[in-house]
Amino acid sequence: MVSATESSRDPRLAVEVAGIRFHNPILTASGCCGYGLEFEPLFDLSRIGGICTKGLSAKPLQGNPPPRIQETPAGMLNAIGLQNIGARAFMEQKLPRLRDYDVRVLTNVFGYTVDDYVEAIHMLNDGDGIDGYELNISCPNVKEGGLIIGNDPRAAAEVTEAVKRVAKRPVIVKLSPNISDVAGMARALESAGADALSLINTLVGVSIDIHTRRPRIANVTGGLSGPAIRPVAVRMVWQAAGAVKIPLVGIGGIATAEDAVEFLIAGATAVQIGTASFYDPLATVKAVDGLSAYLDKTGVASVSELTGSIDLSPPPRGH
Amino acid sequence: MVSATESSRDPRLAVEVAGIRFHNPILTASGCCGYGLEFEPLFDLSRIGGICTKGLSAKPLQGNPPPRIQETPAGMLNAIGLQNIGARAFMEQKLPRLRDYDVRVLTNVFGYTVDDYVEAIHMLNDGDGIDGYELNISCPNVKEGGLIIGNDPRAAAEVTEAVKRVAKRPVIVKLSPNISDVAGMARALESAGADALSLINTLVGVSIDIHTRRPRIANVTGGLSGPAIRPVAVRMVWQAAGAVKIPLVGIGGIATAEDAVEFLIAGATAVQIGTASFYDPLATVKAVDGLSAYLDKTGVASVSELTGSIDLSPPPRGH
Amino acid sequence: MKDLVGTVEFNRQLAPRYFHIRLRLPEAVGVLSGQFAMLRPQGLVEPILRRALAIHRADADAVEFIYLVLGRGLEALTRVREGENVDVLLPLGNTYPTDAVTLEGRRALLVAGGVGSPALFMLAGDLVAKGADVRVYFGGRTKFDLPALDEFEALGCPVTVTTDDGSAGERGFVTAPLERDLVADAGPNGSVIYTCGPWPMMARVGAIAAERGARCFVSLEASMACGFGICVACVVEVCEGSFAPPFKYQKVCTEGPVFPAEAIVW
Amino acid sequence: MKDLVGTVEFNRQLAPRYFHIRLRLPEAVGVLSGQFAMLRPQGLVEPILRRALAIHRADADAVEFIYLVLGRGLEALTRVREGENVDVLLPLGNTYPTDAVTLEGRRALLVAGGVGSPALFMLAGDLVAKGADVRVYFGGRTKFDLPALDEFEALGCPVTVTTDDGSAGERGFVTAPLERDLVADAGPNGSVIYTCGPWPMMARVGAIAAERGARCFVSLEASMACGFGICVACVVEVCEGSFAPPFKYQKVCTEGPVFPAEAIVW
Ligand SMILES: Cc1cc2nc3c(=O)[nH]c(=O)nc-3n(C[C@H](O)[C@H](O)[C@H](O)COP(=O)(O)OP(=O)(O)OC[C@H]3O[C@@H](n4cnc5c(N)ncnc54)[C@H](O)[C@@H]3O)c2cc1C
Ligand SMILES: Cc1cc2nc3c(=O)[nH]c(=O)nc-3n(C[C@H](O)[C@H](O)[C@H](O)COP(=O)(O)OP(=O)(O)OC[C@H]3O[C@@H](n4cnc5c(N)ncnc54)[C@H](O)[C@@H]3O)c2cc1C
Ligand SMILES: Cc1cc2nc3c(=O)[nH]c(=O)nc-3n(C[C@H](O)[C@H](O)[C@H](O)COP(=O)(O)O)c2cc1C
Ligand SMILES: Cc1cc2nc3c(=O)[nH]c(=O)nc-3n(C[C@H](O)[C@H](O)[C@H](O)COP(=O)(O)O)c2cc1C
Ligand code: FES
Ligand code: FES
Repeated sequence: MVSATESSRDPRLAVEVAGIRFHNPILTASGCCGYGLEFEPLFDLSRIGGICTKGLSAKPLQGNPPPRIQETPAGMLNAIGLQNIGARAFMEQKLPRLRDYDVRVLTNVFGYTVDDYVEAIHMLNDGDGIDGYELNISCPNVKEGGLIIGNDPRAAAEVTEAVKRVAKRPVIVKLSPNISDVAGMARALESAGADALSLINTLVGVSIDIHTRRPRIANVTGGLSGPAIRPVAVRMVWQAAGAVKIPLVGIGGIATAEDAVEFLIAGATAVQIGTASFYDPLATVKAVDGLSAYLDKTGVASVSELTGSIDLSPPPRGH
Repeated sequence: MVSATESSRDPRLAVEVAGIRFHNPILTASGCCGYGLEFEPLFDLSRIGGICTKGLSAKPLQGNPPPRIQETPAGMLNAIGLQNIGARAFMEQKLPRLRDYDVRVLTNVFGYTVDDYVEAIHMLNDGDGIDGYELNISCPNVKEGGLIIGNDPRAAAEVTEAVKRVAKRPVIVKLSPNISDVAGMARALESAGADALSLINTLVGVSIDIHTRRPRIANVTGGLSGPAIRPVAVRMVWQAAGAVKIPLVGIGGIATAEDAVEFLIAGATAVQIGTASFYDPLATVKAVDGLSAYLDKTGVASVSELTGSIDLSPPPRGH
Repeated sequence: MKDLVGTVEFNRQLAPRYFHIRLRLPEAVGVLSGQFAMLRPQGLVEPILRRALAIHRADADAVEFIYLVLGRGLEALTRVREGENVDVLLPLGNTYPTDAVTLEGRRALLVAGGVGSPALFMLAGDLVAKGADVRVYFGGRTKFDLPALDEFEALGCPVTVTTDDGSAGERGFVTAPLERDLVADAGPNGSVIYTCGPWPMMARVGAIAAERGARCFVSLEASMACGFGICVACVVEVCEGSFAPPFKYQKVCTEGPVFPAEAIVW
Repeated sequence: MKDLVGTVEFNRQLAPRYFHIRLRLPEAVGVLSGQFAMLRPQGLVEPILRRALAIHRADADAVEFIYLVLGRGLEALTRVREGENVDVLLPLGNTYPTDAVTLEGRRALLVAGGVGSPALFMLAGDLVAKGADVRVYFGGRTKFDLPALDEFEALGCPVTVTTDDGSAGERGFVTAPLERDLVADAGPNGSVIYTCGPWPMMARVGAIAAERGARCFVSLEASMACGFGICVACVVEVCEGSFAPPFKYQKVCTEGPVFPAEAIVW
């Protein structure tokens, strides 16, 4: 497939996050694009800003038993259990083919202990064609007896500092939404050295089949994603934007260019599209084109002008 | 209007929460039924288990400027700002008419300081026809500089203890979902003397108009409710059920008897229907009838057998 | 107020984005001019909320609405076909005070802006039927924004049309002929103005009425979740003293949608 | 794999809850027997996810599906009318291995349970066209659960029908005549069994095949969010050694939906 050339790109869409230059602010979200290559038959990967891989661990993982998903109103629950081929296999089998495209590659990384993260980052440091790391800190902390690392600012900062010490590439830390104080968490991660923050991961949810009385997800709890959670995600981006100076990547229920613009206005510099790619596999490329159309229509010079441009003056009457 | 008589009631639906006997487990949620009387033209209030009033404060409140609501995918945001006529006016103007019905009345109460709560409860203690109190602790704590009382177990326990000292009626404390540790919060409130817990209140969200770049809610943030949040609510009920012995009232996205059953199975003894009454004003009475139909179909003897009956054994294969 | 299942008799397009729907009701419902309904195609899952529409016409067992599609709620309504069902809560809200016209013999000036017109159509019909002196001022952005203009014209009262782009009637705002006629008409009995349309238009009409000392009633819109007073979403800020304490915010769905213009903080 | 907009040519009811839809595609798509598609009425907001349906028939520029409505996704599909659009991602998944039939001359036994039959219909047609010895065993709960039975019968190969309630064909499970015939047939070349239907039925068919030493391929269903490998939701547990390491869970949408029966942990 012939890749999108510089000339076919809309320069108004270029953004920089954590020192990484993206052609446009539309990325795939982790766990919602496989390793990126699954989209090859559908569109030229060079057309989107970036790919954020399925969460990678130092060793391959089997994941959870099925059923792993359940549809919910305007959303879905998932408990995939981070099934992945492992960092090593990713670098050997997937990364070389991703290098055929002019698209930024973020590897999403997770672990149950600080050492898990460090080990995976050590491996990935050798990967040619990786542009940055995204840390998924929404995993149960096995050391602390299953408390979620991402719900505890101290634990999250500890992971971030440890990773920053070894990482040869920029580190984006991905926030859990299951917390009461987003601003405090964002500040803790900024102080710990995070180059950028991405948010939000999924909200924890449960769905029960009233006929069998069994949870509809084998793991009992699952992560809620999709349009249903968009208002929560916009709120958290807005709160984080008010708390830190490092750039933000907005995630949560984004399906269209209009949704992406909402996150940019709230304070994000780039966005990731997750669940929408399941039901609209071309959602990312459509959003890229839609952003250009939005700029045309509104006369805004570039997407970066949108970032944080929320207008908090009182609304006119009669609304 | 002639009230539902004992004989027209399904005895299998009766439940007890915090020492209060409800004819059935279907209540209206606070802020989604006015003061109950608004439903008079539509159905006989004695047909439902209970009414939980709009949040009452010691003094009347003006509420927020409009716009106060915005529809979102499978849900809505609201920031009414707790506009209410005040505890005194409620007792004088509304309560006497509610006494015409054989329906349990919970008054939802809120404040910005411990004293606010105590003052309102003192007033309501004189109200003839009130069966219990529900404490809304999702308000910003003005003393602590705007931190939400309901997000902090210590502050929430303090309010609960103070209210329990003066309350002449059972106290149900309503949990905020914007917290990371539901179980811990539930335990703190149980220890503080709460007679029951109700959950969940709304998730904090933001929606931005991408054309004006203004928040779609004048208050900027609003509370997300409706079917979109149901999986989060079921999860929290399930987690709270595992943490405490006091009964739970499930709330969040419930629109039908089937939804109510899901919350009972997760661990609730009763439920409240909120947002659904806006788009289906008969949702509560339909749910009461639907519960009887569910018992008929499944042969379950009473709704109280459903409470906490979730089956966590591994699912059969092939799903 | 009843929550009924209406069956579509017709649901036809009038102009780009404007539709006219007629629902047969399972029982008779008494409707007053200015009242509205909350509608949703039966079984619709998304969007969840019903939409508020003024009752354009009411027969013994049927109601009609004229609607402008702005988003996906009314878009979904356009897809409902003859024989299919719509959940409809009605009648809702208050009505227009008309004693000054029917008893005191004042002239009624009805000022409609675009899709504000359905909220005034029953009023126009009622007043004409009672032999009142009714004049209609109907403004729209273009000739396509004058929904059911023909129905107003068929009532037999004078109808003055304006469009912002001059594609029908006078070019300009509907407040221009209103002001002209109010000056020309200023007689002992005066006029009563009834208006429904975009907020800035109603604000201007209210101001004109205040300047001329004419009474003025406005029919407001607001974001509504329930339409019958349980959500407290649909508020409008009112002037001190215009309503009994304690609230400066009044609910459009139950205290309105019709308010005296001077009660509103424009 | 392409994401196309199909236009409904027909969408008709076959039996209570069973429908048959035909979509004209804007371009030709090569489809192999056993492949499937992910569908959603265009513009549908709720439910969000597409639904997986086996491709029942494929022409140069059209595809057909037969579906059983279980919930609100396929319910929404029933409301799409002639001329309206459906988003359709196809073709997805692998195909049935048929060399043992077409090259080695073994007999093909196709065992369909209810709405599992569409996943076998193209296979039946292909094998019959190649002159293979094909026998179809079609079981349903009642005579209403034998969708497109007439289309199988029109292929000209023998079709044995069973229903749980005896309302059509033999009373009982479809595995009864299968077992009978397998015993009767036990010849040097043996048979290859292809099956699609409820999990317990396929498990039993797999066990029968294993006992008799017949090869058996099953076409599985699983909860799918995407249908093309990006969500990792649709997994099935496979036996050690049946697939290359490291996974004991294989994706039904990309590694399947067709698996050798012996690879599955039933
Ligand atoms: C008492 C009352 C009577 C009404 N009578 C009529 C009538 O007879 N005919 C008619 O066409 N409409 C009438 N309306 C307005 C109508 O309710 C809204 O236009 C409708 O809810 C929009 O629904 P939607 O699904 O098309 O758009 P939505 O998806 O709800 O909204 C789409 C866009 O339009 C904006 N919007 C929504 N509601 C309004 C509004 N009220 N005013 C301005 N912008 C809005 C939203 O912010 C959004 O940007 C009335 C409203 C009220 C309160
Ligand atoms: C590869 C593949 C091919 C398929 N081919 C066909 C086909 O040709 N014709 C056909 O009718 N169906 C087929 N299915 C099954 C079909 O995808 C589901 O039945 C459909 O998604 C249900 O959608 P719904 O909106 O009707 O129900 P939903 O709202 O999705 O579900 C309603 C209820 O059914 C249950 N349910 C959902 N999916 C399944 C399932 N797969 N099996 C059992 N219970 C389920 C849910 O848990 C829920 O309780 C196929 C599935 C796969 C994976
Ligand atoms: C099936 C699925 C798998 C996911 N896997 C991961 C993962 O491996 N790592 C991670 O950080 N987030 C993962 N996520 C979370 C998404 O990246 C994203 O943060 C979340 O789904 C919200 O965005 P959305 O609403 O656009 O899907 C996953 C989400 C889904 C739905
Ligand atoms: C418009 C509106 C007003 C509300 N007002 C209150 C309130 O005054 N006190 C309170 O405790 N909860 C209030 N709530 C929260 C509801 O009682 C309920 O907890 C929440 O909406 C979730 O339930 P639902 O999804 O069924 O609406 C309000 C909710 C809405 C939508
Ligand atoms: S619309 Fe709910 S109170 Fe007016
Ligand atoms: S359905 Fe998404 S990976 Fe198979």
